[in-house]
Amino acid sequence: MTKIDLTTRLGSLQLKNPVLTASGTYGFGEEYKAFYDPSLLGAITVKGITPLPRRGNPAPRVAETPSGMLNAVGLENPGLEAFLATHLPKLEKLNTPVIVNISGFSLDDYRLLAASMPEDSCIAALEVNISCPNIKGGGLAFGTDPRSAEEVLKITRRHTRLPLIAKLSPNVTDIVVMAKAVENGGADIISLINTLLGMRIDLKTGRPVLGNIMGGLSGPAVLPVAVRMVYQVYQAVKLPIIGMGGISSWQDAVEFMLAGAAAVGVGTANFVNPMAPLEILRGLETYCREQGYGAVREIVGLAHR
Amino acid sequence: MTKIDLTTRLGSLQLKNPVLTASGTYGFGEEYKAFYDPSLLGAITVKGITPLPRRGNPAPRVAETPSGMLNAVGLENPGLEAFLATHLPKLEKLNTPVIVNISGFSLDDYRLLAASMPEDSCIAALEVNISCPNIKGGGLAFGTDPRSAEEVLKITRRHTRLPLIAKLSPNVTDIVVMAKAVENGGADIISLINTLLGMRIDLKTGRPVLGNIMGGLSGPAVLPVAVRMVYQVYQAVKLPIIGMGGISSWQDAVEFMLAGAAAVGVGTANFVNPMAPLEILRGLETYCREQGYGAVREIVGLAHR
Amino acid sequence: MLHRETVIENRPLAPGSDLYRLVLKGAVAATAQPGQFVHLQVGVATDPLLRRPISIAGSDRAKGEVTLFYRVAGRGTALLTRVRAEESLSVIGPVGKGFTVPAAGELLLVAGGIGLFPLLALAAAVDRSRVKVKVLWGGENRSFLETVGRATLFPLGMDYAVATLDGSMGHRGMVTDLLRAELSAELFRKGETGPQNVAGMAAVAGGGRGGQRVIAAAACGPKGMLQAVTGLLLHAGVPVEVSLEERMACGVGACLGCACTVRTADGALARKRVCRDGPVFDGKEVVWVDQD
Amino acid sequence: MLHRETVIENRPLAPGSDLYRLVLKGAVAATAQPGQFVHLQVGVATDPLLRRPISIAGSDRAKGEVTLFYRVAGRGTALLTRVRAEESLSVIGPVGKGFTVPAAGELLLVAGGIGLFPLLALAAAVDRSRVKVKVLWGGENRSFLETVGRATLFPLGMDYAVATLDGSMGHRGMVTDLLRAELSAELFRKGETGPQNVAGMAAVAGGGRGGQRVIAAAACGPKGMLQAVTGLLLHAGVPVEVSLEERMACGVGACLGCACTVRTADGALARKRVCRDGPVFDGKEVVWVDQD
Ligand SMILES: Cc1cc2nc3c(=O)[nH]c(=O)nc-3n(C[C@H](O)[C@H](O)[C@H](O)COP(=O)(O)OP(=O)(O)OC[C@H]3O[C@@H](n4cnc5c(N)ncnc54)[C@H](O)[C@@H]3O)c2cc1C
Ligand SMILES: Cc1cc2nc3c(=O)[nH]c(=O)nc-3n(C[C@H](O)[C@H](O)[C@H](O)COP(=O)(O)OP(=O)(O)OC[C@H]3O[C@@H](n4cnc5c(N)ncnc54)[C@H](O)[C@@H]3O)c2cc1C
Ligand SMILES: Cc1cc2nc3c(=O)[nH]c(=O)nc-3n(C[C@H](O)[C@H](O)[C@H](O)COP(=O)(O)O)c2cc1C
Ligand SMILES: Cc1cc2nc3c(=O)[nH]c(=O)nc-3n(C[C@H](O)[C@H](O)[C@H](O)COP(=O)(O)O)c2cc1C
Ligand code: FES
Ligand code: FES
Repeated sequence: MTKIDLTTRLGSLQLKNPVLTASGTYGFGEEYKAFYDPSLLGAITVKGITPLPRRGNPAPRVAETPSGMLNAVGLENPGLEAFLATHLPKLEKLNTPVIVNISGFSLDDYRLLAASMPEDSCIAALEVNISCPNIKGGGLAFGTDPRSAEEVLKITRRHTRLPLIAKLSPNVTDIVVMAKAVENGGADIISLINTLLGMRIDLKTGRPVLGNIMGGLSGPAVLPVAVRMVYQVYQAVKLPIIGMGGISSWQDAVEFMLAGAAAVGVGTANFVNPMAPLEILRGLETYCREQGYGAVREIVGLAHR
Repeated sequence: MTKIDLTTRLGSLQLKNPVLTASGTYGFGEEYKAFYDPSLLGAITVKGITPLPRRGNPAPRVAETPSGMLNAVGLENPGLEAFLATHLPKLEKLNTPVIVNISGFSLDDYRLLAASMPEDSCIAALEVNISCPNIKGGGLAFGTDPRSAEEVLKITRRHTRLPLIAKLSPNVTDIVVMAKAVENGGADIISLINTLLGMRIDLKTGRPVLGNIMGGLSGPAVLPVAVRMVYQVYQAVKLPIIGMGGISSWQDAVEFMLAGAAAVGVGTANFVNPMAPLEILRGLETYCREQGYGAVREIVGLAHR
Repeated sequence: MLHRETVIENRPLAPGSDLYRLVLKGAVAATAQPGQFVHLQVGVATDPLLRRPISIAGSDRAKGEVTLFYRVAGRGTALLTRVRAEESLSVIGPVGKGFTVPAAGELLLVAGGIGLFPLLALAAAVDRSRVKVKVLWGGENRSFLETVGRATLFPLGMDYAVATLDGSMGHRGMVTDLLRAELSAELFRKGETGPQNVAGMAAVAGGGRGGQRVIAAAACGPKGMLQAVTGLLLHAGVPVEVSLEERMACGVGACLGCACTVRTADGALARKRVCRDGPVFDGKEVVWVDQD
Repeated sequence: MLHRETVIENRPLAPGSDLYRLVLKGAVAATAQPGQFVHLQVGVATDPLLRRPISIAGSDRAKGEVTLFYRVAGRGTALLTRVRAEESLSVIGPVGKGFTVPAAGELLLVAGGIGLFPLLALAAAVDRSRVKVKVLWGGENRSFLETVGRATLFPLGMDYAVATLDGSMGHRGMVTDLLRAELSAELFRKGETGPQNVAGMAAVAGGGRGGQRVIAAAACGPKGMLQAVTGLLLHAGVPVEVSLEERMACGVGACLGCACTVRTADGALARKRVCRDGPVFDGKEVVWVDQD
């Protein structure tokens, strides 16, 4: 059997393979250790960190939808200090590159988070989650206004030498405008998509299902929207793309890569099938072998021929 | 058994019940006659009409997605003249209010379409589809720019006395801004959502599945996004709302009505279950009876309590 | 047109095969015409969402049964295999415009792979005492042709010839080779030099008679094959009806999802709906390479 | 922790009932603890998408079998009923933190409706020669209690009392009435005037003994009932463990979807994950009305 080169280069970030986990769906890497060794993956992305600890939203926080789910966890996380003191040492032991998702409600938050993440640890990159509301800027999400998005990237860039992944929100009129904004801001990599804003109403109570009323839609239902955005962004900017949104099988992963993703993130699928990331990795390898590609990176963007 | 009042008032448009069909999913009302009498519905909405006939996009035009489908029909339609000469007389015989969906690529198109629709026929209202690209305005969809959207409504308003339904595209950062724009433009009613922009790639060919590359996502997958938008628009504008997007069962219809829709449109569900609109109507009636409502309009917006 | 039909049988044609026979009892049989299809709901949940079109391969009005054959192609047909006898299925049908059934003369049925299925219904509908039917059938290999043929064509006592790509059964090559041989007389009259690289094919196909014949043809199979077959037949002056496939949503003509392009009598291009205006079209109107 | 388990049985408890017994054979039984649950995949397609949590009601290590009971509540459990014996299911489990198994004294099991199921596992785990177990169980009506009870509790020869909302079986009222009667001695000591509007309940419940008892309690049921039960028990000085329910996605602690609120030892509010930090929590730490 020919050996397939699975390595992936995302700007300055070199990974042993292109299968990552999506932030918020993989805790801090501990939970899925019971199923397989996380170091088999290209990298793992941990839950969004904010400067201070957050208790997040009241229950219910999740609701099922056709081929998808809504979540309104509300960025529950231990906060920067506890992350560095408690979680980082444990992550270190997983022996795998870690992408830390940072989430802020002001430019100061992002500055602080970027400046505080060690550059000589298992942290391989920072993923800048710009989907949160900009509290000081009127509550509109950073991720829906190109100027704010650019600023977030700029300030983050100034305070760390770690590779920066800008994570885009799909809740915008034109994803390409946002991609260009974060490119201008100094992002090294773009990841997309975050969740689509949605809600459900409980017929029993007549009230919104989620404690927070609205939540983020993820899972297979959003896949066609995500593939479209990857395809559009690939055509418009030069930055490497981490594609995600509903990826559950290796076939889905191949779709994203053909559309232009150099790596893929597995999110909601972990909940359904904890082995999904590994199965996707094996499937990608087999696909390349059967199609006669020596390296998985050869298929990136082929749908644009 | 108590009789439930199913009548619905959408501004000046009074309907015998709140269940409509969604444009493009019900042809010109002929196809579903084999299954039931279309006059049982509140109204039927016909395929989008353009000034000139259009052959639409090459095949494949549809693709399945998890709990949804993509379509890229490309507004195939017989054009205004043939619509008036051939289809309208047949529609007249269905004995049911008809909503004509009008689609343009310039303000002139909309003006012509509005001015040409008779005001004394079975046509009960015009649904202004603003999701098409504004060819003269640089190709951006009318429906993603509030100013163009407002203009389309204004010009349409000036050329017809028929009630005007503005059909909003969900592919925008802020649906409320668009709703306010069409309200300012003179819309009487708002319908939402049109399809989400998506795509898929065929693993066999490595190329986009659809002949048109991208297409519109509809079906149950989009329901949570649609419910969210109805909920947001209900809070922000006074106009009555026709809710649609993934409605397949009476439970879905109740969700939309609780969120603020005064009527519902059934689209993709027709393809799966041709009897869906009727079953939804009966389900709404039973729901009201069991919950002790005398009129279906009492439940509109209850989730906002 | 929307029925719940009872599943009488739903079984692979051979142990482990991905080809299934599905027999349904209900209202469809009463009006089914050869070339029509049914639009089946394969699941109970919203994924997979859409119905699946399957040709009616046979119908028994007395028993009220239709027979379908399907190949497991993806998730929808895979789900369909799980339906058990005595359960019921939601069926839209019969739908579509079927084949013209000739009253006399010769009928050539040209099939590629599972394209055989709708032609079986046509074969059963003709009065074989007045119409001479011959089937030309191409498939990937012997295993496929034998599995399907034993369950369908072979026991019918009908004249047929087969071709396989790998030569494991019948002529090694394509069904167009068989057709060219079959039509050698007609093609010769039209000035074609006769079958190339199919030496001896006339004999294989049992064709090549000299006399003038009144032939009609019907074909179903992959698009490329249909195009070639139609080209040959029309060139030989033989009218042909083809059954097209296209991805479908509604199956009843409402969504315009299943468009194909035809050239109308006045030479203009027009779109037709495969589900309602077809799936059977006059071969000479079909525009094979889709135009914008 | 991810297993394919073979379905040994999947049948309604009585003909036409929406309550099912599901017996699975595989690796889960070997390590299952009372109060733990399994996270089951109910379908093959992406709708319904998520797994469903079901409590382990019993396990037989020797046979390698766990027994679950479920009620058809919606689409997921409806799909589950279609799985046949000898098929296999994808199971994550056993998951969660279960009940403390007392070594001696008395154990009160307080159940509301299908909240009985996880308590059955606890009842089976205690050494009944050293622990006196009593079950207090409330349900909507006789039909529910009999259907479930006959298949589970009644044949165990365990002390129990039941209450129904409609009075069709046992005490007419709530399980809290039974509990108040059962705890009358303890509550009396604490200065409560004793059971109100449940005249004679002490006798019905078989409680009301005067001597001091070493009691522990475990409870499962709807949230409102759990809150009331916990209040009573803590007031009576009886420690109680409660099994909570919350909507779940991952079931293994990774998504933070199943949050509940607890008051930690230092009085601060904190979120816990029902799936991993629970589903069993110390009654005194649970904050019943969720806070922002
Ligand atoms: C009028 C008509 C009659 C048919 N009759 C039969 C029959 O008698 N027996 C039979 O086995 N099959 C028949 N088919 C084909 C059958 O409908 C498809 O194989 C089936 O829908 C595939 O569903 P699936 O979920 O298993 O596969 P999917 O997962 O949906 O698709 C599997 C693969 O097939 C491709 N595909 C799916 N549907 C179509 C289509 N309509 N056209 C072209 N490519 C497609 C997909 O792109 C994919 O690559 C017929 C199709 C039509 C339009
Ligand atoms: C730890 C745990 C153990 C459980 N053990 C059992 C058991 O042993 N037997 C049993 O029958 N059930 C048990 N349940 C409940 C069971 O998981 C749900 O009934 C099931 O998931 C419903 O799925 P469905 O698709 O049938 O219903 P759905 O269609 O998903 O929902 C039906 C209704 O139930 C509500 N609902 C769904 N899930 C939950 C939830 N987790 N909490 C509150 N409301 C919900 C929905 O809002 C809806 O109104 C347990 C739940 C948990 C969290
Ligand atoms: C429960 C849950 C929590 C999430 N938390 C975060 C988060 O903290 N930061 C972030 O950038 N994205 C978060 N996401 C978004 C995912 O990382 C991912 O972008 C999205 O879910 C789409 O991928 P999927 O469909 O594969 O899940 C979360 C998603 C889910 C389902
Ligand atoms: C095949 C197809 C064709 C459509 N054509 C039109 C159209 O011509 N004009 C329009 O405004 N909307 C059109 N739509 C959008 C629907 O009217 C509806 O807004 C959308 O599909 C969401 O509803 P659903 O999920 O119930 O289908 C079309 C949708 C489909 C699936
Ligand atoms: S499938 Fe809808 S028109 Fe043919
Ligand atoms: S369900 Fe995911 S953390 Fe509990």
